[in-house]
Amino acid sequence: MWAEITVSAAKVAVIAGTVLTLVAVMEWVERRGAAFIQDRLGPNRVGPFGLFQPIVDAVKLLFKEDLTPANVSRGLYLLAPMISVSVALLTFIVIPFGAGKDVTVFGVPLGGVEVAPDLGVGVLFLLAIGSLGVYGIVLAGWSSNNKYSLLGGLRSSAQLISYELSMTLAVLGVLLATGSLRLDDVVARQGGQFWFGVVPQWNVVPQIVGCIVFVVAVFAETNRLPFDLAEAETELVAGYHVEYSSMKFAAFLMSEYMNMVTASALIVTLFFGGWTFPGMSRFSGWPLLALSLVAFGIKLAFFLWLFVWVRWSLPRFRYDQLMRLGWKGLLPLATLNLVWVGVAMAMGWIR
Amino acid sequence: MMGTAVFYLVAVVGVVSAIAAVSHKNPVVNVLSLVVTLFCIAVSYALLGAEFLAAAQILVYAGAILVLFLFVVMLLGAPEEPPAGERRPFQRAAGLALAGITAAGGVAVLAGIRAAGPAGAAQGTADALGRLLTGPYLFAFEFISVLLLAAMVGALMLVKRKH
Amino acid sequence: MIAQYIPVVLAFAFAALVAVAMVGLTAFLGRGRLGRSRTRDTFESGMPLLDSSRKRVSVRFFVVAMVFIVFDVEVAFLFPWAVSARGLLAEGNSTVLLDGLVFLVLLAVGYAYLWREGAFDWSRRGNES
Amino acid sequence: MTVPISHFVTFAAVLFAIGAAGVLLRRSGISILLGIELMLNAANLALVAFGRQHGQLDAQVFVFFVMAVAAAEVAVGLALLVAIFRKQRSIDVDRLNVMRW
Repeated sequence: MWAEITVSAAKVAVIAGTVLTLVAVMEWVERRGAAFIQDRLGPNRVGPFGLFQPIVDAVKLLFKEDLTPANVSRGLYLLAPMISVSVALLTFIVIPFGAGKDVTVFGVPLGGVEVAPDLGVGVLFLLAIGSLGVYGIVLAGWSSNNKYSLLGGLRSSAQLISYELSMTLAVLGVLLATGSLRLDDVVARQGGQFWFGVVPQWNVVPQIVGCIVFVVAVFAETNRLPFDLAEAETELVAGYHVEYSSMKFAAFLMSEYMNMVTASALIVTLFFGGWTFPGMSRFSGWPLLALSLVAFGIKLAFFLWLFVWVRWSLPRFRYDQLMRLGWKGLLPLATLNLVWVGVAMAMGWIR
Repeated sequence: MMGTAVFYLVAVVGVVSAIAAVSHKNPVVNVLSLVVTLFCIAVSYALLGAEFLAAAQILVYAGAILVLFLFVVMLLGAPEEPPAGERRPFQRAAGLALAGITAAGGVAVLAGIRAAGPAGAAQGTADALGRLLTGPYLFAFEFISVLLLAAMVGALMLVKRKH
Repeated sequence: MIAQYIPVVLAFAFAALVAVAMVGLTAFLGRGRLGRSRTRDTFESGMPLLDSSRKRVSVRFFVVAMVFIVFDVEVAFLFPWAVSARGLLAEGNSTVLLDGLVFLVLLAVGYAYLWREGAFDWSRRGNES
Repeated sequence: MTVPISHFVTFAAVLFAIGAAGVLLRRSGISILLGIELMLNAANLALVAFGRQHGQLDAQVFVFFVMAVAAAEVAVGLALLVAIFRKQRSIDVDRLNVMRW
């Protein structure tokens, strides 16, 4: 009992610590990447290639004057960033980052590099908790008692709930093909086998439409450009977090980056085979675990870079365009994908 | 024993936030307190072995229905409770009495079932529920779609501005 | 089976800890210099605050949220179906996919109605409050 | 699990009574709808608890249907409130005593 709890706690600490480190790295990648795309240098003073910039930023934000504006609803104003961070920290506990079903630590089965491998509701936990993220935004907007904040918060929450449907429907396509809510099973079904001997049996091949819908929807869910209507500096100054400063502001920023990591990991897991890699049947135990982490890391890095790449390449949507894309474009496409998976299963094309 | 501790914690938090949900003056606080209560109920579902229902509770109730409530509160500019002017005192007393009777009735019912303990251990997994939904409850499953369609049409007609 | 929730409880505790730590640390480390009234004003692009910011907002947000909860419930009903369909198909229940299809068609009827009524057209006149 | 089923049902009964008190005592339409939601959820919890007692899953399917019905109820109920607010500039249910306007 206590051994299991210790292993679980260690997994929470290690995985959450890794994600939080990734957040810092991503902040650096984002700024250097932006500079690279815009043909300038970016942060390059602190440490080699400016690598320590995120640390300096964090320290600066920690020591900033802790302002609470005069007219806010104090309790809700403090609660909002806490909700955002908590939700972001909870969503990745069901994602399998690596193999390790056959590995034991101090006699306790590790159960994979995943915080909650036995959770029966699997990806549904992620979707359910993720849907609570709306509260952080809408409360930040409302409690700030600022017109920009209110509009930004409402816009953003309407955007989140609009794209949540398409995202969930795209996930349903994968679940229908898998027959399980657990992401472990989703990964297991995609690994090891090949079509025509070369194409790995990733879900992206039969469900390319679902994959595209999902990627677009998570871009909107993470409030990233081209969907960062909530911030829209040119019209709403900074949207729902305009009244936030110091670490409270950083909380929103960090949850955005954590959501980005979770979203990328989810894309990899659902559509790109998760931690599986060619030739993995030759390994087992710790070597398999290490190699699977590398494989996952490479795939994850690609999608994280995609987030940065898209951000500095595409202009922002107008709000009516955003709503039109979500409701009239993605939603029918996601439904069609679901129907297609059903038909393919009935015909025996997907086994 | 961990489950026991969690249940009593959740029960206390749930009741306290439920009281806040119906009694606080600020409607935003009302809605948020109800979110907490519904979350506590979801944990109770999980403890009762209804894991899918627990997730669905958070997804549907906390993640959707109460967001709509919050939007309406903001849509109406967070209206405060109107001052208790015209309402007669006996109405308030009658309301409290009715609530009391309800509680007493609940407890009275409880006295009858106290003897039995946890019997079956049927797990409410998504798979098990899906088999019931597409089996004996197929008609209701399809009909839910019609019900929601009707609700959607009705609600849209109500809020539409006529020109 | 309760054991499956141990990591979840731990994760909740950890998330709450981090959230409180972030807000608490900045309150602790960033003390001092508080109370200069101008810096605590609501930001309105440098203008002095003219009126309350708790405005009533457009009813279109309500329409979006309303449509969302209806579809969200329908999607929630699709989860058990999707998860059990594969197993049922393997057991020889050939109509299970048809059940889901009928459900989706009924959903599509509602969707078509909303489209025609302009519930998805953000900028169309007649929808706003 | 060592918590007796009756404790779950007690929890449900208390929540139901609180919800009922909210519906009966509050005058703002939003609070009344919130109270109804609370009552529905309390009933759901009792249903799940009893279903557990009998080792059956049918109760959980019922609860699932109740959730859908609650969603429909909320959508229409809140739409009504919005419509009423437009006419009356108030959501005080005590002032809803005209048959037409």
